[in-house]
Amino acid sequence: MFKKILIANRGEIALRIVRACKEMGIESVVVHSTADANGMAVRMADESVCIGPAPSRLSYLNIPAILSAATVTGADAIHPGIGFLAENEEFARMVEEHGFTFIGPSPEHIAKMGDKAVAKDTVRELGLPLIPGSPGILSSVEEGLAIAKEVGFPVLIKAVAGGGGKGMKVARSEDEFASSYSMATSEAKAAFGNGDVYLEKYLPDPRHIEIQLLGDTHGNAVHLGERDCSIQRRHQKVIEEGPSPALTPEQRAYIGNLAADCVRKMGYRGVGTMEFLFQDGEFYFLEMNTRLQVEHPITEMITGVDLVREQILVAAGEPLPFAQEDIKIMGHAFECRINAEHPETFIPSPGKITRFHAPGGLGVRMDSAIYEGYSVPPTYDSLVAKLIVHAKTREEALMRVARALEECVIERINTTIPLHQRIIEVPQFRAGDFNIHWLERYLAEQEAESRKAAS
Amino acid sequence: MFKKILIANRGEIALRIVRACKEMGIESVVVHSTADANGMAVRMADESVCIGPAPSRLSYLNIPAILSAATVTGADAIHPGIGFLAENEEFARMVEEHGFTFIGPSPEHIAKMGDKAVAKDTVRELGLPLIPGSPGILSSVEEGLAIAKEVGFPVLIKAVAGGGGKGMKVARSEDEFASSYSMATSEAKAAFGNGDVYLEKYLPDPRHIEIQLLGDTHGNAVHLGERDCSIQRRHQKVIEEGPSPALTPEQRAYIGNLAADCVRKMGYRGVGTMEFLFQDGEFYFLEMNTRLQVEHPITEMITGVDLVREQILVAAGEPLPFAQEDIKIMGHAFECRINAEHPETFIPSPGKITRFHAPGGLGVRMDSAIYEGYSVPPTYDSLVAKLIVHAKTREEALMRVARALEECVIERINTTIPLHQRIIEVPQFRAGDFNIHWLERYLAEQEAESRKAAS
Amino acid sequence: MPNTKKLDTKTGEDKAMAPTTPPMYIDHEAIRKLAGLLNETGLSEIEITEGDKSLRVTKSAPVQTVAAPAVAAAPAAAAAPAAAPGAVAALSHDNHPGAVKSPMVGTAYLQAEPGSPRFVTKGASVKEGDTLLIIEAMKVMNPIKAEKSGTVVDILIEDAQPVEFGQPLFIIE
Amino acid sequence: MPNTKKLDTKTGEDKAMAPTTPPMYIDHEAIRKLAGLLNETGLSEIEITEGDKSLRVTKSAPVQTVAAPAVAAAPAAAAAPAAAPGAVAALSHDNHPGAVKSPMVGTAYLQAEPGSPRFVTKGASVKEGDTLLIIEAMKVMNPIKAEKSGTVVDILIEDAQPVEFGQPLFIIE
Repeated sequence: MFKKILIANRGEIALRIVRACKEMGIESVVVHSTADANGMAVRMADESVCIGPAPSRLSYLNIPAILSAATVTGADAIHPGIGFLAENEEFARMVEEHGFTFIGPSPEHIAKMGDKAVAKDTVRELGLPLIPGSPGILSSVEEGLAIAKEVGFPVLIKAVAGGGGKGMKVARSEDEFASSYSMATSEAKAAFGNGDVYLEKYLPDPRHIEIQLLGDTHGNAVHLGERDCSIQRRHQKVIEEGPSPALTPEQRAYIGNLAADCVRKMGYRGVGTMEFLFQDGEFYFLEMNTRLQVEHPITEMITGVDLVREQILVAAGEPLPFAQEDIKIMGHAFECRINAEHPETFIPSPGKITRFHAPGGLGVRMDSAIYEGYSVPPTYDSLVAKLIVHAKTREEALMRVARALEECVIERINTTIPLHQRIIEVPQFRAGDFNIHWLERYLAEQEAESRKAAS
Repeated sequence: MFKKILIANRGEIALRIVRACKEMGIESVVVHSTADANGMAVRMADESVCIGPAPSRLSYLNIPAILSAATVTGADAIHPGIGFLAENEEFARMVEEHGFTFIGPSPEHIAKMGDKAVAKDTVRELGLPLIPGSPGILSSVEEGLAIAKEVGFPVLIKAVAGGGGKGMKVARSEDEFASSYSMATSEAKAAFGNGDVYLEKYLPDPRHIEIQLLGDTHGNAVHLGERDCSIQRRHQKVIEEGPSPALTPEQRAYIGNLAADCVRKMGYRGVGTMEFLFQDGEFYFLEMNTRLQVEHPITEMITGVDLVREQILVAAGEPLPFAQEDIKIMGHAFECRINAEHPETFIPSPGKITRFHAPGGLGVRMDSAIYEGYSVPPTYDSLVAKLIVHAKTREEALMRVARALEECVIERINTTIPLHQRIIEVPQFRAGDFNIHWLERYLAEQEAESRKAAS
Repeated sequence: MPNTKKLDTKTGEDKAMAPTTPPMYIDHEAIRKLAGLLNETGLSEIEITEGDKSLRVTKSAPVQTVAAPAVAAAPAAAAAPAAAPGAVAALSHDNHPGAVKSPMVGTAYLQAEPGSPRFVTKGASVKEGDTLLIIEAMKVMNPIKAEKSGTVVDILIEDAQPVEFGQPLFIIE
Repeated sequence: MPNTKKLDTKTGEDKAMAPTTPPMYIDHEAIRKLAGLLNETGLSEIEITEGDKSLRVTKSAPVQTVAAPAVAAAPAAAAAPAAAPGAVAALSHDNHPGAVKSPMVGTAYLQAEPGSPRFVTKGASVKEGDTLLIIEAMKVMNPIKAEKSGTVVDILIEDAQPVEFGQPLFIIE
């Protein structure tokens, strides 16, 4: 087992890993930028090393500084946390080349899953469902139409060089297809100088379902159920939950086992998450994150598995201590991401926390690196706390989320606590009846209504 | 179901019940003394009523004031919490006579279990093991010796009128018996004017094992495993855990089922706890507490059952939602009682809390009604927080307790946090090798050693 | 400020005291004014914040003026969790020297029975021992009598209103 | 030496040894002024915050006695969880105008190789561009050169000591 782990991250996830180290009797070193010198993870760790100034590029993304810190502190493994260098193949390779263990998958797996096209080819071969569409660039409108009929309308015509929604058109029926095709190609040509387009089935209202996976170096892999992360705003997850209110146990077992088989066949080591779109009972692979996820605590609550501990253990070469049949989904969990942002305008609100009181009691877990007197730096992301709540049923968990949010005090920065309080009261949300567009549409409607009321 | 529950208690347990009410959609009223006007439970409850001045006698024990408060607020049930009136038969009866539901057992069961002699007779008849001894007063030394031989040495000779260890003698062998007997009777005569003594088997080093029970009004009752509360100082529990490191699954099932049968046969409603001494594989019934226990969260963590919710539900006439076979013991939990006391001298330390930071993260639960700026009043007991920790194994839970205690900040009152930190490092404690005398002996040894070192 | 970090050193010492910047500006005048206000109002603490500047002054208990036990304490500590709405109530009356406070929890009645005239009205004179109101508790009607003579300056409750222990009912001067 | 702590474990063994650790910066003037104001106004506490600096002085009950020892120590923004006991570390060097700070994490060497003479010694004069030390990072030896001429007033590290970003290495005046 490792004697000393260097944690190349900050904020609540660095603290999460420090806690795991303490609980495993492993020494911890936290590297940090000058802006995070007073961070809770720095305070709690056995050692800390300042590796550079505030900008991430010069500190948390500064590979030589991190490796030097590992050398001078005598660490034997490096945990990259989430974000920053967590999915950087180069970093993982250099960590291993310098004789440290990278607490994560092999550089090859990071690379493979980091390239979306390669990732899709890989998992397709291993049996995972993908969004059906053209195998590549469409050579003509006729070819497109033929494929569209095959996969079924609506379809999405997308520029190969695309981005930001440009060169992207939905064709809802056979009649629309030719005009959508020509609009997409000409828009693409205008925007990117390249009119090449491809086609895939269009999912108007999918849910975001992701499967938590865990593999060891002895050929074992399990899935730990799913998380439903459909409540998003600008592609940022806001509230996650598990299990998904939309999945049946059979669907869970089906996609979970497929995904677990896939990582087993890959020989994947460590924690990973496969993200799927889910609509009308069908799953469509989106991508695989080869690291811990922000919302991993949901899975910890409903399975009783300490994911960070297991991640460290498998990185050290230990075999998984459980098989698939040992994993049971117990109860329901929510995670509210509390950001230092205005709850309506979403303007970031860094600054000093003058009062902090964490909610407590049964089924309530706070993963947060803030404390009273701490200043949230403007340099990094705005996540200040994750409120995770567990209960026997979804309904009980929602009631508990409400009471925990009510207990939580974070002053005098703005936080998204009021946003969470709003969302959990909306009947559609309470009914579990939502998709990845629901929150943005709901907020837009509400805004429109309040504008109307004001005029 | 109840619309509004009045909570006749204070501190963390009042807050515990307020939280349960919120999570069940039930309005809550907290009654309080003038000293507790700023209490967290008062702040969090939907309503609060001041029922009297600081002394408990005039407020928390003031039955007419509590019933009036229930009347004026329109409550339909009263939760007595722990302590104060929780095991007061008269109160339970008056609550029901005034048309409120008492959230607890019937007045008859409170009375029966509140009288130790009646309680013992009752449970003996229902099949529970008791400490063997004389059926009543010993008529002669010969009778005593005969019984002593039957139950086996050592035996304890106890004054009927006894108390405080007076008129209490241990006879370790047949040879000692006559002299112990005469010493006990003469000491009893001198101290109480009554030389009557009885005899029971003496247990030199027992553990305190208690079984959590839950019964409904439909004839169902279950046990929820045991808690080991052997770590005590002056008969006050300091650290509790579950399951006991000393019990086998067979022993758990044996005593648990006996106790559950017993309450089922009694027709007992609500939560209750049977306390046993446990030594050499044998259980000996001590008493039954007809209420919630301070350490109930341990059971909640290892069974996943929300005891306060279930207590409220059965009081409202609901049937238990689970049977015995549904109750599974999962992992291991500890509770550290953090008192506002000096960790070495145990001198109470009421006063203002100038800094408070609760530990967080996986498996950590704080049940506490303190907050930064709160003043711990000198009037009531010194419990300020319960740190409850859950993990897969006892060893992991101990590591987690250590890291959570390290994270916890309560200033500038004295607390027993350092005491807990000391205890959990002692090899005997870590090995689970202790009994109800262990902590006091350990502390005495340590003190003696430090005195020797100083001289 | 790359080096504030050294200050942290896990000692819990105040990292804010780094000598990077000029000595702190002390607004004597503001402090003196706040001290005057503390004395005048009998408060125990005043805190002012403006942008990233803040100033707090406190004064410990015996402020020589009238005892203000719960009053000042409540709002001072008040910031904590989710203070119940509306409960702030008639604080200043709590400490009025002429306040008649409820000796029990119950329902207050301002007349002997519905339709009867009120025991006392605002502006009326009362003598020691006059019944001021009845508090019903546990189905018993408890007459509450004046402990001294005076004029009813204020009636702070409605008829048939629930009252709690210590709640001011009347002001008699 | 002053900063070894950050790179060593905080288990306490290095706490006692901090002989070269200069005292924490204390704004005597501000504290004296506030103490005077406390006496003058009869307040029991004054707290001033300005940006990330803060200063709090308190005085316990009998207001006319002399300033309490713990005054300035009262950690205003005092730090949070589980502060380890011990070193207050090299505060003033961080902000010394003549401090040469480490531009990287690594191991500092005060001579080119074992047995060689040191690049500079205390009291020596250095010219801009002179090599002061080498920091080994990623197995690369990085010479650190003086950015201005002056006298080496203090050497704050030992040979072969791990250093972190921003750590003061020398004082050159």
